[in-house]
Amino acid sequence: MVNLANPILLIAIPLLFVFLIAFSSAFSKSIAKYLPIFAFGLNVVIAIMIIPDVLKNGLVIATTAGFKPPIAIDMVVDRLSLFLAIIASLLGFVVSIYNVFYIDEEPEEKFYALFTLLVAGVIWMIITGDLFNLFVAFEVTSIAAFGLVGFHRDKGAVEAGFKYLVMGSIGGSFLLVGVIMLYAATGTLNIVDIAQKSAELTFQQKFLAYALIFTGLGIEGALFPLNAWLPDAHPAAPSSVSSILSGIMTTAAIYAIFRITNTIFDYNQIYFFLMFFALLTLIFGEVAAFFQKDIKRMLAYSTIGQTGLFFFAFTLHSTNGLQGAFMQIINHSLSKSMLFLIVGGMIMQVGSRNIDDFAGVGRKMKVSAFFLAVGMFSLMGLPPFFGFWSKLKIIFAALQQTNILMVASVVIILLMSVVEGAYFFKLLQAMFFGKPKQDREIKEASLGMLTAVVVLGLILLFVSFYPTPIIDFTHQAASDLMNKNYINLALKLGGL
Amino acid sequence: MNMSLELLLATPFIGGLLTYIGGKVHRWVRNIFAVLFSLLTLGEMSLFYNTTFKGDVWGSLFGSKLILQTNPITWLFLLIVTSISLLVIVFSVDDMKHEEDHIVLDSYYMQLLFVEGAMIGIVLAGDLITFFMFWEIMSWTSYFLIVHGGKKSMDAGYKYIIMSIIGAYAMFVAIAMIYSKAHSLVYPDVALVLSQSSPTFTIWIIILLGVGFFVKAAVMPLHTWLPDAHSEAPSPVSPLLSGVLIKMGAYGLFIIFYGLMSANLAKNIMPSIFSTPVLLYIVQWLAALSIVLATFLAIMQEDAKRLLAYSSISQIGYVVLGLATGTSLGVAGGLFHALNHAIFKSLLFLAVGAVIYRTGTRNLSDLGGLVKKMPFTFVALVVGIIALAGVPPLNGFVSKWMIYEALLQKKEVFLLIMAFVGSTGAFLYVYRLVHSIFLGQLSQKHENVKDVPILMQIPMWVLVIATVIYGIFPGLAMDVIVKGMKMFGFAPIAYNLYGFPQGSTMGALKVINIASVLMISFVVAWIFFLLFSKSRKVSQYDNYAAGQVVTPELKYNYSFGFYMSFGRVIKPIFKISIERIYNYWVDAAKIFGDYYMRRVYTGNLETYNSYIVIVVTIAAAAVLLGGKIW
Amino acid sequence: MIYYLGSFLLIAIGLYAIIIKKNLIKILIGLNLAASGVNLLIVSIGYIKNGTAPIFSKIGINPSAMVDPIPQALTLTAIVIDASELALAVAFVVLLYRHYGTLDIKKIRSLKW
Amino acid sequence: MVKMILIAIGAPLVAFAIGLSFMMIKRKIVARIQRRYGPTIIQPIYDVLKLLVKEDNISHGVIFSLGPIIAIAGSILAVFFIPMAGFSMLTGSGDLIALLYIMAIGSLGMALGAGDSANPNASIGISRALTLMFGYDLPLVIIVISVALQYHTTNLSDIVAAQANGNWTLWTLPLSAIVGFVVTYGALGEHPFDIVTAPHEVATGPMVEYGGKHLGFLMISHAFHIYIEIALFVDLFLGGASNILIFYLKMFAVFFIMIMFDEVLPRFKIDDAVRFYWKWPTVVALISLIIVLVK
Amino acid sequence: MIRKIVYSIFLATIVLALVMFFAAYPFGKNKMTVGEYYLNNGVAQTGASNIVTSVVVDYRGFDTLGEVSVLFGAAAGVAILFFVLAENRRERKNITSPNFVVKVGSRIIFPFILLFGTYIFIHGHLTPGGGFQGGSIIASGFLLLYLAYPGTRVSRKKLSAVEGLAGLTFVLLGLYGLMLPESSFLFNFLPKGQLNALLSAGILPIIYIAIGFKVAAEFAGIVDDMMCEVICRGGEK
Repeated sequence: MVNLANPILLIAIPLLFVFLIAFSSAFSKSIAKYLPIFAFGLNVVIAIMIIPDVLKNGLVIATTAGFKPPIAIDMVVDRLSLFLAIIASLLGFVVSIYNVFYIDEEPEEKFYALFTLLVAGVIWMIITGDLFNLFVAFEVTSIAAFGLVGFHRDKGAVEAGFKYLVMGSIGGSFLLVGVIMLYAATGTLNIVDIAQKSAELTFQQKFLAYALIFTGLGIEGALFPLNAWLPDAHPAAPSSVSSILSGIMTTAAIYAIFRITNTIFDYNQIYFFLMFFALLTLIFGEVAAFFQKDIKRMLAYSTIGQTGLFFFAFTLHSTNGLQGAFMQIINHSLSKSMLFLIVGGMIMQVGSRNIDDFAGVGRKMKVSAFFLAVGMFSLMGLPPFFGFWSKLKIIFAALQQTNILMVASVVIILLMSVVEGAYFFKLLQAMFFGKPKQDREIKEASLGMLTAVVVLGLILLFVSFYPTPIIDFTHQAASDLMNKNYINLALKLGGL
Repeated sequence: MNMSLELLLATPFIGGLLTYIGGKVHRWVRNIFAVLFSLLTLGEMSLFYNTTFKGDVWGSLFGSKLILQTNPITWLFLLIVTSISLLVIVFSVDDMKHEEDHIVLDSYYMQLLFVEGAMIGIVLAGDLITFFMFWEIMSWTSYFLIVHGGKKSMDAGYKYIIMSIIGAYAMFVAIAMIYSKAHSLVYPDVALVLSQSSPTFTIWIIILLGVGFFVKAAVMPLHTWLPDAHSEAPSPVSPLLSGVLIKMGAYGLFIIFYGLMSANLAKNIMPSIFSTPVLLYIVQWLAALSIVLATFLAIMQEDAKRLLAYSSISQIGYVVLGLATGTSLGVAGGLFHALNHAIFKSLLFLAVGAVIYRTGTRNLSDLGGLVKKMPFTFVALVVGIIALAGVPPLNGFVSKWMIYEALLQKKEVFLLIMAFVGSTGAFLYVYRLVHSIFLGQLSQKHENVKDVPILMQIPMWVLVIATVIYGIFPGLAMDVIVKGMKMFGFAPIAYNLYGFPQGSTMGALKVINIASVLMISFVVAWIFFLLFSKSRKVSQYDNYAAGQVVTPELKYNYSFGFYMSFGRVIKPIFKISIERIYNYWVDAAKIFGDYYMRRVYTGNLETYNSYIVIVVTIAAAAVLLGGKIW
Repeated sequence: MIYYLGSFLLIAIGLYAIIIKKNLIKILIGLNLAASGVNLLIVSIGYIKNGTAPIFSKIGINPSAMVDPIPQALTLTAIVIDASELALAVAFVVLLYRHYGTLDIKKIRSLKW
Repeated sequence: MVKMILIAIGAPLVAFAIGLSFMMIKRKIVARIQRRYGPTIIQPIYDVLKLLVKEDNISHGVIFSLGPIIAIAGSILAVFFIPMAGFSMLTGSGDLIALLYIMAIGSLGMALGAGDSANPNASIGISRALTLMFGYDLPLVIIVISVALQYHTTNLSDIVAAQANGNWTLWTLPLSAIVGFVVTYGALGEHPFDIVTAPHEVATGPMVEYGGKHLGFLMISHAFHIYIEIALFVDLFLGGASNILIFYLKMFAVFFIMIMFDEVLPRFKIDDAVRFYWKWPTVVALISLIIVLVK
Repeated sequence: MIRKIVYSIFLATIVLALVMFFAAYPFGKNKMTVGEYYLNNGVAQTGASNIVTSVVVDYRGFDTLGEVSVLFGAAAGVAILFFVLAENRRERKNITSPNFVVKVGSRIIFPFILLFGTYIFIHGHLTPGGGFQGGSIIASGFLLLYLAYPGTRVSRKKLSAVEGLAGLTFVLLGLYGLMLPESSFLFNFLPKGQLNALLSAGILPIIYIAIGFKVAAEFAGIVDDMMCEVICRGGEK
């Protein structure tokens, strides 16, 4: 019988639904609305069914075409990729519900197809075990995102979409060159296999390939200075798409960098090199966010900042640092996507993206505003929300290495947290206590949209107040990554 | 019994939620819930009188245990927190009635209880994570309370929360540094680590933690949030902020100075001045500067709550000054002053709040003559200002006296002089307060003002009684303080119920004698006074005015710029404004940040693409140079 | 070897066009040039001296004389991806022209900071 | 027990008598300095009695009436904390530091009453009085600390005892004594620090609305006040006294010298007064304090 | 000008670095590892004589699924960008009148183009070529048709159904592999047949046919969208 706990289903089912949407749109337009919900609902179920296997073995490998990994493409799920996949599926599910009530612009069926494709691509990037397949997944995600960013077809959307497309294409080319260089060096494309075969290469030989891959993924992953498309593209997209873009897509690209760095290019110099990127990303993201007048643009810059933060934690190259990074990823994904969803609902009511117009909205849209506050607090790292635990972990991990550089980094991080607090509180304050400007009737967002928000919010609250399982899980995931269990287990289970 | 620490901590939080839900039912359900739960908290708290628990583990995080503990010192602070919170909630019931929006009120009570719970958490914490966690919760919940006050309060709250976050992150760094050494943040472990680490490390820890506490305690130069926040907050919130919240900073200082650093540690790792470790000596100086400068500022205020807010900075200076002396007497004085200040400052804020409730203004020059309309409030305010000014026989006097004695014993005379000056300055501004609000000409628009409702009076009466009792029987508080301080390694000080025999102090004090003699002389003088012919009450306009006819239309009261001539004397001091310095730097940083944003995110795709190429070029160059770029 | 150099040059020229050229269409051409360069690079990697196409049109062809099939497969994929991106990019350019009335990249910067 | 009650009743009376006698002497001496004949020596007693027995008393309210009462009560309280001619009285219940505060009770009470009159002159007077108080408090505190450090006690009786056998503080800390003398001017509101009451400007300031028995009480309270300030100076610097006569003589000497300077000096503006006190007296007192510290 | 020089130097640096890297892997040298495996075992394992096809559709079939998705995404993206609301849409008509030769020639060539394209993707597992190539050829036929007759209408619904159906075929074929004991996506479950026969290589030709249809439909769709952008965008500017 079919073993449903197969990671490949995480990709295959959304893709199936993508084509189903295309097919069904020939007959009925309204079916397309609801198909993504089923797709990602199934995905969530499957992801949850994979959990026991992963917990037992530490790694699950799914083959394609009936061949062992180096011969054919494989999907590899370990703890880290599993939880990212769960988050992605979950976000896909929740945002699909939201979409049903949010998208009211033609051509809807294309939107739903692309949206499903986007999330599928993200999951794909997360669980693939093959380097070229990663490039394909990268392109799937990008293409879907390009189309979705331009969805509104207005001036800003088109400009943002085009910028994103050009930068993304350059990134794709660089990524491909990097992958090909590795292929030229090793003759294989499987990540684990490359890791094995490239072990004898010197660091200098590998470095250019790494730099190209890093650049390609870094463009998608919003690392400074490769992230200039992001503050344009995230606000221009429909809010539900922004939520996926900010919440999980950049994270998935960063994950890919994690994975490749950790398995193939695990050198101390690299981490040192990456730390500068991380800190610059953090600084520029947060500082830029402070100056924004456009609420979605602010959130987008904040995404850059958060990315810098968890990327920094990754570059610490210690179990604790990685654990902090993973916790921060969970925090950021849940909070930021929730924020975008809420803000989307608010923009619908307010009719503007200017922060000044949001004065007093919090009093009218109470549920939304409440969860907005929760999400922002969590992002700022205020207790008792989950962001606090992750920030705590990151700082602890950073200060475990007592050198002046680390202390300086920590100071930067905390200063940037202050900046973050400054702009979030500015917004919250206006929203809850400001005088509403116009007489426009502002109502609470529709029930369906709220459902999505509340689901995410409750999950966030749950992990905030009961973080122990997540902490344990991320700790395991982090030590897996540190001990290179990905390679070891893949070798053991995959029979490479 | 072990469970009940957690219960004590949980009660306000649960109560807050229930209160919020209760508000959906009816506003009285909400009010009763709020009062009941704060009462319940107070009751639970009282069970811990004179008890000590070390280490009630309630969880663990990253390998560090989370611990709740209690001892008499924490009990003292618990007393402050729970009692003032209760009174504030009772006061709020009527005071906040004008707010029509139900949700706002529901969340207001919820936040009040949350702040209370957070502060209980801070006090009960037995490890730094718990401490820090509740510290942050306190910051943001109190922020929401502050911004309930309207437009201006938003800026004030913003300043408050930003400074709080900065302070909190300074603490955060320190905590993380400790954790990286100890992998446990339970106080004894931390103390052990501090005693074994290099002095530089320890000093940095103290400085970083100290910055966090200084922000919250509003010790100069980190005080700039306080005058705005305390004055713009809703009337019932101000006492909570001034009376209780800033005491958390004082508690934190007590914990680092005497809980985390063992008694001799500070002396061993740094040189001493006047037998005080340098760091503590600096703290003392900052506190003394706070006392004097804040007093000057308070004298010049035109706004009743702002005046009281500056006075809070000044008074918390005494607390910190006492705590930093390091002698039994000084620390006991500091702790006692924390309690006393909580009592009388809450009393004052409530009284001023009552006036605002009835008149709608807190501008001193708009008020006057209210003694005839609001006698109860007047009495409360007078008792409060007498205590604040440190005049015997009320409570403010005893604690100040203890601090003076401690300083004198240590021969820290310059600090002592500053403390004295601040105290005399207090006469000026407290008189200003009572004069401009209650004495003098009653303006026409306040003809119909009544005294406040009974629910608002009760808290004031309770505080008046507490002021008198702790003033005349300082031994009541000293029981707790001395017992608690013994646990932190302090030598006991000689005291009795009525004061201090000469022994551990340079002079003796017996407040009950002062009080009784004063009462007797007062009664005698009064009787003597009554012996003579009765006096005839005349209208307030029946005045000597050098021939001018005084009519109600005339603004006759002298209340604006009351100490203008004194202002001319201290003008040079105000040329330097700490706030202006901060603003300058913030603006500079903003301009700087904006400038660079405009050069990085130009909106030009060419530029963006060239970034990508540059990154790759750097990598390529690195390869070509043989990896020598790093 | 000339294939390698040719592909590098194509990539470089493409990038040069992307950075220096102001016209949107030229930028797209640059993109495509770079992509073609990459594709050429991929195919060149798989080449073996005197190799034949990896097709067993007759039984008994010696596999060792064939070129690497993987790069060819990868190129196939890459070409399609490039084509897709180009199609989308062209669509964007059309819309951009409609909104801004220009193809000058310097004038299309309503989103900044 | 009986002795205690006797002291309790006697001390205020004696203090009042001394204070009143100084008031009487002052007017006479001042007149002589100004080459006037001056009133009869018991004129102040006439004044007080006249005021007290006045039939028509005007009051602006309860607080207004309470002002003089608190003023007297505070003054009497202070009397008990200053050792008088060998009696230490309540010095065991409150030391020098407490005394500084206790001395303020009377003034504050009066300020409270005066403020209730709603007369701007009164308010201005109080504003000035408090400002002046703030002014002289700084040097006063410094010299009090110097003395306390000199004898390692804040108990006034002990300080007096330590000065036995002519070992006065005046000789050991002459600078402090001088400052103390200057401070006493301000504390008593004598020239050049009489801007508080300045009759020509603010019509006797705080007392402007007081009349009748209220003003009488205030005059009584002033008598106490003179006693307290000068007795404190004597106790601190002139070694107190073992019997009432010597005590009186010492006080008289101090008072006499004060008046001699008093009437020839002009009047300070209030801000100038504060500036004055915060300049030279403070510096001198600090020098003295440092000398004590170094010793 | 400086800018141009600077970036030329930058790009030269990159090229130099690439050259340095590839100097270690000279052109034309055998460095296959996995590739060799394919060459040696490909025929036996997949039954396709074109090893590239066996790699594209079987060994790395998952890449191809991605590729198809990318193309689909691009088509959908173009459709989104060029979307015109029905009420704004203008009637399609021949806005230009192409040359007579084109008109007639296209009528003659069109069926042959279709046939050729079909041939290409049906023989994808035997000869060079396959679904993408064949699909593109078919789409070029549509392009020709549009050039000759700008008013031509292709039913978007049908195109959509075709591409959806083709995609579904691909995914469902893949998913069927999961139900088999091997439990592997895209498992080649059909008999391999005889080498070089049309009906060989199991599911490979089926997938390639599906891909062919899909690519043809998508490219045709893109072309249609672009034509529409020119022709049927009405009053709005």
